[in-house]
Amino acid sequence: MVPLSWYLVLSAILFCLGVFGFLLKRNIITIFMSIELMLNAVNLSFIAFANYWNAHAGQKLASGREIVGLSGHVFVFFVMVVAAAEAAVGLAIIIAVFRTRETLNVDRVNLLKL
Amino acid sequence: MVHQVLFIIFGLICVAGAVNLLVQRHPINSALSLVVVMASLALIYLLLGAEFVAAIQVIVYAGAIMVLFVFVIMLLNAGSEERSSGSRMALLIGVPGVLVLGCLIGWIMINNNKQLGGVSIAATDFGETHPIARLLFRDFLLPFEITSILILIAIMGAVVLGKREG
Amino acid sequence: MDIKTFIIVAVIKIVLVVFIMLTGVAYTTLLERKLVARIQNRWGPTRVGPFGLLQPLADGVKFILKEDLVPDNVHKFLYILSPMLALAMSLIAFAIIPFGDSVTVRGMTIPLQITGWGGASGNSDINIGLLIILGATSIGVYGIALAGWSSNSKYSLLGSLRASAQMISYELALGLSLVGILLLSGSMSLREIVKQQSNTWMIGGFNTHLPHWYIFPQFIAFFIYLMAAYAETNRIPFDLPEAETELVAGYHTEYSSMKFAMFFMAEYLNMFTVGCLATLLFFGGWHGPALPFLPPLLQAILPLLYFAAKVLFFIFVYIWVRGTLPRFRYDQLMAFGWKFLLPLAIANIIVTSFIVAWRA
Amino acid sequence: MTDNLQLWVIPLLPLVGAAINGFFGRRFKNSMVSTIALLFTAASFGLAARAVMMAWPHESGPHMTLPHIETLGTWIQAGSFSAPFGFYLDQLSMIMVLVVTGVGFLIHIYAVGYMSHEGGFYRFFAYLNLFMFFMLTLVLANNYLLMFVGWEGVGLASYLLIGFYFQKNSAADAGKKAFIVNRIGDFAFLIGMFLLIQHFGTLNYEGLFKTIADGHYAPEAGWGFLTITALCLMFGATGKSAQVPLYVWLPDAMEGPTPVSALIHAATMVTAGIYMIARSHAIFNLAPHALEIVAIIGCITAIFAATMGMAQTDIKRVLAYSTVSQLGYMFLACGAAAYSAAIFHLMTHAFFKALLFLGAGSVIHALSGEQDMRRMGGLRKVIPRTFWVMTIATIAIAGIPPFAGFFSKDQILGEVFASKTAGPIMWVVGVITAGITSFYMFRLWFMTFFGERRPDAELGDHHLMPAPVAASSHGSDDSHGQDDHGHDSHGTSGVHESPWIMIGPLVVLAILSFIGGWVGVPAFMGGHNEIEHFLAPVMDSGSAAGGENVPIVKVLEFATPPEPRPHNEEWMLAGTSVGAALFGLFFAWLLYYKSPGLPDKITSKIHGLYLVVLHKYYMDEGYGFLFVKPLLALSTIVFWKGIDQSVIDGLVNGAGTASQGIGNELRRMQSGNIRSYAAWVAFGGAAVVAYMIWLGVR
Repeated sequence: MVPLSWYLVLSAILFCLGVFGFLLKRNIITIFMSIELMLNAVNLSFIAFANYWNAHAGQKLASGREIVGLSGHVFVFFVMVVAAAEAAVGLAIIIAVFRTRETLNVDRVNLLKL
Repeated sequence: MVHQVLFIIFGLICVAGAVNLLVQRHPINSALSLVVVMASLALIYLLLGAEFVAAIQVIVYAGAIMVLFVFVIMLLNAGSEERSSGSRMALLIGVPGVLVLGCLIGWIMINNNKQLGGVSIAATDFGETHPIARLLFRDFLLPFEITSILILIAIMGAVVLGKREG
Repeated sequence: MDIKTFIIVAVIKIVLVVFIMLTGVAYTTLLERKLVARIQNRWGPTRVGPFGLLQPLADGVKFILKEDLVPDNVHKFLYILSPMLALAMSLIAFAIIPFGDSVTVRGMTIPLQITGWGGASGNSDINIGLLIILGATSIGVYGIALAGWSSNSKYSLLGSLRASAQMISYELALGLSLVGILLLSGSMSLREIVKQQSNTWMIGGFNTHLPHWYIFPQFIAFFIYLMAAYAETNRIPFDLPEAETELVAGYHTEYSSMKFAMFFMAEYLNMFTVGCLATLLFFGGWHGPALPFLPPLLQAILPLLYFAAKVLFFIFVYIWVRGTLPRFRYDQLMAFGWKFLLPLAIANIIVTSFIVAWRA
Repeated sequence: MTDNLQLWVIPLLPLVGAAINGFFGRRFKNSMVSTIALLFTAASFGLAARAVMMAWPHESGPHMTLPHIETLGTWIQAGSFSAPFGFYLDQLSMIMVLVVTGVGFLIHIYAVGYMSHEGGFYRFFAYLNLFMFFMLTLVLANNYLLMFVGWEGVGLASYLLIGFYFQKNSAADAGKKAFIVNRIGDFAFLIGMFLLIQHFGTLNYEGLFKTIADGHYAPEAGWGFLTITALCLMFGATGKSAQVPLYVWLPDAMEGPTPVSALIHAATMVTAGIYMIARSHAIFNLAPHALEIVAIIGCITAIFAATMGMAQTDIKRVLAYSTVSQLGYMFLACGAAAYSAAIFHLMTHAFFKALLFLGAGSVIHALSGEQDMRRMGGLRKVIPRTFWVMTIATIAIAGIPPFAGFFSKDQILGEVFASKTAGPIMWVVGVITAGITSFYMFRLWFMTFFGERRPDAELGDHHLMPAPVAASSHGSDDSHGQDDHGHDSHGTSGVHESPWIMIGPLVVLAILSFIGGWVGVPAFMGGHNEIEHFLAPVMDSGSAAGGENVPIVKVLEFATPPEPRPHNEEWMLAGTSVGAALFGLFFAWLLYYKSPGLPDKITSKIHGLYLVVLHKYYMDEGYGFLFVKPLLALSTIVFWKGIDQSVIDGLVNGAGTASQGIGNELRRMQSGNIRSYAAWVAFGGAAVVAYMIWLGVR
């Protein structure tokens, strides 16, 4: 029996670390990874909540809507899809940038054109 | 009890991996530490009873996306990043902002610990394939199809970008 | 059984499986050398032991005794990590694979599967076993990729680039080819799938005495699976990552002694994994004609024998192909994977799903 | 017998034609264009005829209950008020729709011949069909709002068609003038509608009139609400059907091609006002003062326009003024609460005035664009067909039995004489007007068709046509500039009879304006006034749509005499009007046929008065001085220089400079460095979370 808040705190920590990565890293690829990290953190909280609600599935909310268990899963899938698409396009962009700029340092890619 | 111990272990591994992602200077190390994070996240999903998502996490994230990252790193033969101070803003505003953010969220969670209650490996059919499939292909069919469109577009974009001009 | 006994039993099983597998790998190398030799009208190893039966042992000793040299300017950590990773991942797959139904020891039903959980309610199983195997194989890519990159040599890098690209590409075809089976069986649990292949095909009430194997409805899927599996295991005709004529030995050029042996074992273990999977998914696993005239002990282990026989058949096919087929060109490889196998797999899925929907 | 007449199709067909011609006509050949236009107009005529046939009341009771209402759906829904897309067919709209489609169709045919040499052929027919659409909407609408749509639409169409020769300044100005003057009337109409909404909450005829009928309103003695409403509506009508004081646009509207003048500015559009008043008779009946004012206005218009018509030398302008004065007649009839008489006259007038215009057009066509009557003459022999139809029309309008004009005019005069709101004085004026009418009409007739041909009579030589007027702002004298049909210079050689495609409609109209009046043969002549009886259910029932009839006496006690008038009196009245007509004929014959020199002498005698009449009582100049100049000054000084340039431009420029300045400051943030962007995002996220927590804590 793990408190839900633990999962949420963990996901918060991971998310913040991801943001830190985005802020502090210079390498585009690493920045991308930080984004992936953030997405994962969100996924974690999704799953945790899915589990949480699944325990209460079938009951009524205060707003009168019935609780659907494990619908959090679906969002996890969508997040994964988005991550995959993002990785595909983003890495292609990175390669294009590298071709023209010969660098992966975002501080050197600060003109809004290639 | 066992769960808590396991959770703490894997959670610590997660955080360690994430921190390692930050401190490592070489992108490939960061990538690998991210893989570690994802793998241990998959295990945490298992703790939550979400087997399917765990497997997918391993296959898609660790197995496909991160491989792609590593592949690109190898392709561009990216060296370790050089120190360059491109933006003071990131330090002046971003870092405190993120700190505040994290502290606030954590504070809320800890405060509402009681109300939130706890979770354990849920009912047997929680993470199984059938209910999820039912959810995906019945209740959320349209978004699902739309995501497939999204993927298609992403593929095309990647191809277009990847082509050498001309 | 309670958690403690489970762990003990599991440990025993793990030891057994690993031992058997590694020995199997060792002797598979011998088998391969012999067979290829026969195909090429040679004798193969004959000196060490009768018919060279001790040759693998000698090889092993050689590997262990050989100097383990680490070149300069390699990324040390990864250089050491990657072979372990490769081997570990290819071993993990066996944690899921059921080798047989179960045996009863001292009133305790023990499923012949490391992660199997023999309960009062029959043999339970990880209900996403297939996915886990796929995940393990996909993680296995890291071993090869990192090996090539970390050893800081252009041959290795090229080899590993090829390898990872090839494995990523063919993973798709592999996974998609299995979807057909999943559609038919409606489960991802290997035990479940095997269980469904136990009896024979009934066509409109008429009992064709064909066994109820999924190879028959899914022969296209099987073909795709075979091709993709060869590519996954970097075997001829898809062994470009280690094409000695082009890049000395591909990703493990810089490796020697035990590290090289690990890659070697990983490759052969992957062959085993693929064979086991094919057996389980397409060829009815450990099911086979019951032979009542045999002595009871033999009766007891008959399923295991069937399983082993089927797997070995695949290994034989592997070696046979290696002995007979030339190597693809890289562009041919990619074109084959993306432009032929993938569409074919998708078409197969579509047709199968229509049939399933129609029958439902 | 279906219940649904698909009334909505009737207006829609011309719209389709207009759309096709308007969008693709440029590429079509003329034949194609005209085919399309005629086809759709004929179709809508056929449909209208069918509808009327099906809805026609029989002795065995009507096929369907009239008024027959078809609602397509809600158009505007605002609170309790709702205006549907509804169509309304009763005896009144039957007549109107038949007149509009029928005459419109004939004029379409005519126009094919008349415009055949013109540029912008497709444009012309597109506009014409558009006009048909709006006119039919106006006539068939089942609520004032939809009617107003048609009302504005016909205004637009007439604007487009008056300005058809938009290269000519005078034409463009005339178009603008017509539009603006109409706007004034429309404004009053709008106010009237607002009053109705505010008071009754609806604009649907049936609802409105039913409430009025059931409300058992007593006729308002003083200046009550209904009177004000009625006056607003009336003012709107004066705008549309060219009554004093808003008649000034109609003469200038003659800048348009002649078929347009015939269709819009004689037969159909200008009668919209009459239709509107007749339609809302339930209101007018309860507002005697309003009726009186209507009568007075009609009276004044009739006599004024007639006198002006006497002095005009442009053939089309003569007709224009006669149109105005005939409309004045109809107004007078409305004022006398003799709506059916007004509608009757509307119908006959549609026939013979369209005929007159088309005939004039044919004359102009024959003379290759000559419009000044002083250059005509002796055309009887040259274009006999036109001569004969013109003759019929002239007699008809002059009101000589048994032609159409006589009956309607006589009925009007009779009603006026007996009516309490109009009275004998107005009857006298009406009779005088009748005399003047026949005078100037026969003047036109003689000047055009008799005497010797004088194609090269020099104009503006002496006081008869002073120079400033010869080059008058309306420029109709040189309108053959645009009416030129590409013949050689006008004169003996160019004179030619019009083709049959133009003569055909003329003949039909001639027949109509001969027999058209027989539907209204009054009782004392042994006929029994069918049209009155036909319209009776609409007019006499207190509400056109309210089922039960409020007793006429109660509603119309002041309007129609309780007891039928004695026959000898009727004979007397009729005789008088006929006498006046013959009197006018005699004078015209005397002045313009017997001794053509006489007019100059007379005019030189009463030169001042003549000039006043010639300048149309200086109405335009007066309006210009009273309204146009002050308005121009106001808009130039206050609105343009004051508000537009200083305030609005100031605002715009200020906004521009302000955003520039802000942008200059904000530009620093956009360093192009994603990490600083991310920093801002993180900061914002933190802020949001903090805010939400603060909300939660509070």
